[in-house]
Amino acid sequence: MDLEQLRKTAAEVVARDDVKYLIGWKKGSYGSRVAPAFVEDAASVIELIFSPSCTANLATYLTLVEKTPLPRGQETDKRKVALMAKGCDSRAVVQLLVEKGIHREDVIVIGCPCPGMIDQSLLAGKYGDTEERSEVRWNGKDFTLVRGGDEIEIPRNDVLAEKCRLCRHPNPVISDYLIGEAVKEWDPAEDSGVGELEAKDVDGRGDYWEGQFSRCVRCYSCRNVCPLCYCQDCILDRLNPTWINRAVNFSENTAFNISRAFHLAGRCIECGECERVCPANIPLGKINRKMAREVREKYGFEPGLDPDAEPFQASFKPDDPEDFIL
Amino acid sequence: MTADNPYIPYFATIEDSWFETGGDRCIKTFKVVFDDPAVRDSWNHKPGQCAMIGVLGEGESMISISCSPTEGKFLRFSVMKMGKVTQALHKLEAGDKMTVRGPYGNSFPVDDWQGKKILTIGGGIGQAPLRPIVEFVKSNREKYAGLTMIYGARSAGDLCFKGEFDQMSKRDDLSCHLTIDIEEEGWDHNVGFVPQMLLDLNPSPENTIAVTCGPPIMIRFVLENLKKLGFSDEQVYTTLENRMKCGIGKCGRCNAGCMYVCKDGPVFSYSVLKDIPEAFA
Amino acid sequence: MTEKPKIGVYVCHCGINISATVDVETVADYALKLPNVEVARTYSYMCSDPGQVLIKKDIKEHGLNRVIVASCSPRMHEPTFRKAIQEAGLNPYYLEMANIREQCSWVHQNIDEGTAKSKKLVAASVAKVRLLEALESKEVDAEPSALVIGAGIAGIQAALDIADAGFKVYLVEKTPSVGGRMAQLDKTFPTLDCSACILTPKMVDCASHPNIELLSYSEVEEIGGYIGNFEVKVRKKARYVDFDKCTGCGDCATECRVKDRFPSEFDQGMGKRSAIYLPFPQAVPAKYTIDPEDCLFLSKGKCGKAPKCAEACRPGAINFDQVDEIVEFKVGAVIVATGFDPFDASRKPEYGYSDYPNVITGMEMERLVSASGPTGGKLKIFTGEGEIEPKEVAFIKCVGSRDESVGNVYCSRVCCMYVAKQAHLLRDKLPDANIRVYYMDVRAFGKGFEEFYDRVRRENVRYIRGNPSEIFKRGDKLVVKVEDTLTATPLEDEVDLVVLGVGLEPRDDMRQTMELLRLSQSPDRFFLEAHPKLRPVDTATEGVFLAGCCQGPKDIPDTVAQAKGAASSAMIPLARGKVMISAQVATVDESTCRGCGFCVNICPYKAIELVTVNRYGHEIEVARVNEALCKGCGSCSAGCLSDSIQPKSFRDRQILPQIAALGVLK
Amino acid sequence: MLLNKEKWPEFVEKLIGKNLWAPKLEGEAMRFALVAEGEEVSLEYGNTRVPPKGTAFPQTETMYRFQLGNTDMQEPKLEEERILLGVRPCDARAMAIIEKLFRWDYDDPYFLKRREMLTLVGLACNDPGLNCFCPSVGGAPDSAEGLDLLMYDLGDSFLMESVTTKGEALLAETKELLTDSDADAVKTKEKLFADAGAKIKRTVDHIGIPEGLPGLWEDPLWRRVSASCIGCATCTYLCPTCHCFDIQDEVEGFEARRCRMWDSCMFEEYTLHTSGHNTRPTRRERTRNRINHKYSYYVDKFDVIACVGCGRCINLCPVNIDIVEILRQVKEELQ
Amino acid sequence: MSENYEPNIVAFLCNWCSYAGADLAGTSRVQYPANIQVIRVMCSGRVNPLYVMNALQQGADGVLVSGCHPGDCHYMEGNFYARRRLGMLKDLMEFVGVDPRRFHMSWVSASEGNKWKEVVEKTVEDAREAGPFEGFRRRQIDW
Repeated sequence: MDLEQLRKTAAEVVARDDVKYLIGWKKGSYGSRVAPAFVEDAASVIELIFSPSCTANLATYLTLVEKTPLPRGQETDKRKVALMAKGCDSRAVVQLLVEKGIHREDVIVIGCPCPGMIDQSLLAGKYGDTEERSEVRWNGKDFTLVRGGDEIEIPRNDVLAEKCRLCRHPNPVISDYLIGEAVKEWDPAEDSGVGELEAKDVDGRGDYWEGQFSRCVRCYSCRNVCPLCYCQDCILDRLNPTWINRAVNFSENTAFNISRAFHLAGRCIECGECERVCPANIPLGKINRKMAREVREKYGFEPGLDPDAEPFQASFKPDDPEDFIL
Repeated sequence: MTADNPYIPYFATIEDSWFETGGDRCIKTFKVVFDDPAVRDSWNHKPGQCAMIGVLGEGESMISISCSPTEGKFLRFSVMKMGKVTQALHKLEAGDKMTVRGPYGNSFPVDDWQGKKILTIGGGIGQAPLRPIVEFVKSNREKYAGLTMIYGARSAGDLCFKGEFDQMSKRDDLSCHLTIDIEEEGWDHNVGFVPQMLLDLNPSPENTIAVTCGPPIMIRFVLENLKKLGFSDEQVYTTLENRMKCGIGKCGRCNAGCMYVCKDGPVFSYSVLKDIPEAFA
Repeated sequence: MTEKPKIGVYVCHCGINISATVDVETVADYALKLPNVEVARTYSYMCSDPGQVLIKKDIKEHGLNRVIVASCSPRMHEPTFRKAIQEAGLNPYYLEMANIREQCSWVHQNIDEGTAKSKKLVAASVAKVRLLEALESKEVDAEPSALVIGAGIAGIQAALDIADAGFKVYLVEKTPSVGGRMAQLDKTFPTLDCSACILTPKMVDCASHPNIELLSYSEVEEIGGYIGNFEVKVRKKARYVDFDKCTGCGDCATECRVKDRFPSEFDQGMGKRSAIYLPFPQAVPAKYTIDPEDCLFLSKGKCGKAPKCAEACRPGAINFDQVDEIVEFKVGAVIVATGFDPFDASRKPEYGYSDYPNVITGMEMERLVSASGPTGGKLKIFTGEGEIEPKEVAFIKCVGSRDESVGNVYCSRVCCMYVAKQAHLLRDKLPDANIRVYYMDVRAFGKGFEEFYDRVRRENVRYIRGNPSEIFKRGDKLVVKVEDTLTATPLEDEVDLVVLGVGLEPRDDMRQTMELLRLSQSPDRFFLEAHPKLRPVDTATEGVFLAGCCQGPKDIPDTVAQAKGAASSAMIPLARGKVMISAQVATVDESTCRGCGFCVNICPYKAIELVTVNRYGHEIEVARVNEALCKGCGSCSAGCLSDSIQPKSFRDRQILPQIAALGVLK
Repeated sequence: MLLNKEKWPEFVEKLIGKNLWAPKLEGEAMRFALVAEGEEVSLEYGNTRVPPKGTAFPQTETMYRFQLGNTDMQEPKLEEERILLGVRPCDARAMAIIEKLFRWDYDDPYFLKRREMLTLVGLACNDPGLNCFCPSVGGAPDSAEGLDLLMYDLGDSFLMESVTTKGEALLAETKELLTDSDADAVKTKEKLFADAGAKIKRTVDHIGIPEGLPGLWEDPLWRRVSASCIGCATCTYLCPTCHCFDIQDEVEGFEARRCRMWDSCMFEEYTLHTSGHNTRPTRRERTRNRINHKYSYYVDKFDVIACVGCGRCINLCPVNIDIVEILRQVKEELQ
Repeated sequence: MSENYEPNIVAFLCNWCSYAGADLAGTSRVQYPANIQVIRVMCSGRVNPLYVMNALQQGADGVLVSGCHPGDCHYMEGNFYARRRLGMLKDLMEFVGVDPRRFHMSWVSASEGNKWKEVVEKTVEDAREAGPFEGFRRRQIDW
């Protein structure tokens, strides 16, 4: 990744009058963490980075804008928001366009072709973690961890995030600026996690998920981090009617997770954020990827690729599968 | 609310209920009596205090007690229909039961105010927490130097306690002033906003305590205007209302700055309140 | 202003229809213990006048504001009880019905099971009725015109009645001429008046009526909208003949290069016509039509040096460049009178219809005996060896009717009489012939039918009770193999001519009409009426009515009666000029709508659009429902991720408590 | 007293019959759970993701049950006595800190009864975590506050020091497995835990913060530090001192219960009034409230910072919002 | 599984086809198990797939959704949406361990009283084989 080009483009973009800010990445507070950066002026573009630690999906911030009551006479800030977007992030943008969560003219996509991101917990587990700022870089084939003057070569598959192993679209599917060159796509690995579960019988899967969902603390970070969960008022929070109780137990947790997975069917762009942020280590990605695969294979649809596509959940084909019907 | 579990409510039976106002957010007043005679006797609230009232299966809501203990062995609550709990409350009628726990929070220092003139400035449902003061002062009229009430609402139909005001306006030992926002037919009182009416009446700050409650925007202008009239911060009181769940300082949400509205409030002197960030958020 | 729900529960005995398998008293006692239930009663017939009075009285005396009737299907009596509670001053939508008859007492025999299930259904209704909302029906203007699909006798009659009442009628007929099946008939039973003689004047009337716009050789392509405001799109097929210029002289047909080459549809293929043709001499409109498949010029692009018809046509009406035309208009009501198809006798191969030319159908017989038919009314039969006048004639009844093997369990209602009539006509023409009728039963139920049947039998027509199993050829004779079931004698009857009394079947193109108007089929596959007894001409789609054989087999008087019934029903909205639109429409909670437009995509009626609103100073997009277009199906709601769009009376907050009641209460 | 590690399995075995809860690997998550087999107990856990506060303050608990239309209320039988083995000093301190709130004027019967029935056996931290900063807020890797018994891992053995009579009783019950401690052991312990303290790199200088924070009410720093917040409850649910709760009625048929469950000040609905008015409408106000509550309001009311420096909110924040970093900026603004 | 176990089935029927079909079964006095309780909705497209989850959570052992045959929907397309949504839900539920025998969908027209009986019998039989639903039933937890 050409940081010079990134920062130059960013400076150009944020200098525009019709741009509110640019959402990108900056160094985080410890280790090789990175944090979202909201860059409002050209002077701050220097903090922008793009590294294998930029695993998060920043598209979620496009719909997190808080619309608090405006004083009378004051108008909405209609300026555009610029966004650094990897392949998966750009798919979120496309899906948001399909669902009118954002409008094309309100967003500038700075496409960042993505050679694959690391999973911080894999990195920490295998190479230790440190409070000192460190950095992970791409070195062509693999990763290099730069820490306290040392450079450690790390085989790609040791720390590659699951979503990247399975990635089908590493290059931005939509962009206004493209930083660097498109990366060569790789063959997505087989989704062994989903496959293993499918191999179990239905009770086995029930037991597995009971173990997982029982741990859910309903912090809602999976929902809040999801770029496609952007309802003003989530139905799962509502009391009238009450879809799920606020109580945290296996029953309500399961209902919560089923509901969320269902709402994401045909919409999930497999950025893996829900699984990454879950403090209870629930493998939420497995459910979403399973549903994404069903949608792809049974219904021939893949969300987040075509801004003009009909939303999967709001359309049908006369020959949709119906082998399950009595 | 047993000795060892403050979360368990008492049951009270609705003796009478009536609508004060109409519309989507109508206000209904309940007159309730505790089922347990022991509770009835031991219950002792002060003007300004609140209680958690509720419907089993629906939830609880913190509502100010809108009667003065001097009125009798009953409680009154005026409830605006807003959310799940208040909607459930509105479905209750005479003979039905509600749950009550409390009384919670501090109260108006009515004893300290003896010998002073009392000025209440209310708007809409905000008159409900002021009513106990009015009633308390009325029943101890000789101990106070005066009682003036300013009360306004959007329209005549949105005024609470209309009948009581009509009664009071016949008395000469107190004065009441009603106002509505917009002119309407058959209305022979003032038209205009409460803060303006306050300015127009131009009450003297001398030996006076001003108590106000109403929508946040009204309170803000009333406070400004009281200042203009020469009221010191110590002479001005108001009550706050934040979202509450436990009522006893545990659940965490009702704080305005470091003040827990349920325990440190709901009554605040402006001299305290003005330094609390968030109080007028 | 929310009031405390005060519910009355009314459990119906329905004579013993319910009470035989549901302990109604127990159900009522149980209901009384449910939250907010003030009154629970049972009564022998809740729908009866005293039953309704009981409810109305309770509403007044107990201040009830919600009513549950546990009785039959809401599809049966929901309107009845809605009206009843409305008369007592309640909003009609404060009613919920528990279906403890069709879906309980009639389908479960065990009284414990029936009672337990009824309790749960009542509890679910209580859970829902408490949360129902008052709805107001709205009125919209109704277009004072009607569409009649099909111009057989049913369509013609309905069109004439509506037009005579002063409303505009669009009469759409698929074939080039009006008249339908009745025009093909010779005489009509039992009065024997000539079919053409009584029909032709009506055909002429409907073409010349100032209020009728006849769209012949046309098909309805699309119907949108709703009662009072249907939007219709009709395809006028190209006739390749200028409608205004054609004088109907017939010179073209005479000159046609492929003159009399093609089987005439009107003559059941027994006569021939040219590629340019008039279906039959009395056709209305009397305009020629070119069959594009038969016409050399249209199908092959070449007809000698030049098409001869065009040369022959003096007014110059032939126009090979004509294309289909789309006509659009609005109507307030629709009458479906699409008729029937005669049973295809080749589906009974044992009768050899496809194999032997002297096995014919009743419809063919009609043409054969008709003076205007292909033989000029002479009975000439081709046997294979040549033309003969039959001496031995057998009629077989119930061909394709009352026959499970071909999927038609129903009786076609007209065959008994038309067979009798044809036997009579044959007797007239062939005084010496031996005529017998093989039958299962004779159903002569109509006015003058039995008398006619008697008369025919007296005319030496033998009725033999037996259902032939086979027809085969022996020498130059046909052999009907049958058992006379009255004498239990097996027979092999040698005859010259077999007439199959084929029944009536739903039209093979009725699917199209169903999809056009969202109609349903009854088990016999004819169109389903809204109620078999009380709403026999109505359909489930408001503003759409049925007339004639599309609803089930009938004879001409019944068809005409039903057509008149459909016409008068259709005229109600036209005459009022207003229609009530359903109050049970979808509504959007704009405070939670995220403006994703899923509902806009889903709605089949284009009843939802996105609009920009101002929410606390921010411009946001939200969905909005056009209540006149919404039909309340609720598909939008189930597809709404934020649950912001909800059909009234079927809101999530009304259905979820129902689910809870059914699940939790054991 | 000393417990030789060889006797550790026996020691655990002995406690199992007494409703023993300890860090245990479930799926990939380490958390406090009921121990059925001795080998389930892990000592290699750094700390659990979810703190053990739920043993006294469950995420969801029934306050009382009732039937609709009936005035009888049944209070639940609170759980039996239990032993928590392997509680980190920070988490034990947190229990002591929130107990102050649950005793404030009204005794909270649920928390207090559950708390009373707990015996907390702590395990001092030899190897503090990446983002630990307990010494900065009044704790230490070997703080005994809130514990009944504290164990120090000395390598071959555990040094066991009772803090309360409950702890003493536990030692008495297991005394056949224990040996007396000696001066060497104490010396080793002191050395080890001085080292442990020194390993902690992250610090917060809280001097002046409680008094200063309200003065920074409108400071731009709040917008800055909350910009990337996604409004989830990870920081608060996993915080051992966060104690906010919601109360809800749940109904099934005619059966109902009133229950309370953890709530989070980071949720938008937390302060959302039914009128639509929200006293803390955006993540800026909510983040500000979280920091203020821990570092100012709580100090004002209970004279102690409501943060024990466990580092969970830093470790698990999905977007790297770092309380140490926020407090550094607060301090900077104050100076 | 207890010997006397009778599954509790909640069914969602569209008003125009399946509900009418069930009514026809009644008019024809066709007998079928009483385990099924019907909630009438206007169209199978109205059935929010989460109702199925909700019913299981609240005490149903099996759920049935029935609508018009494809192409016959009174509202033209509602059943197509229902089919897609509920097909997805079925995959999801199976994946998280809900026995597929607990959820069925069928097309029953207004004239198919006998088919309704068959559908009910199949649904009840399947739910019976699957046994009482214990999975994430609400009552089982903490109550």
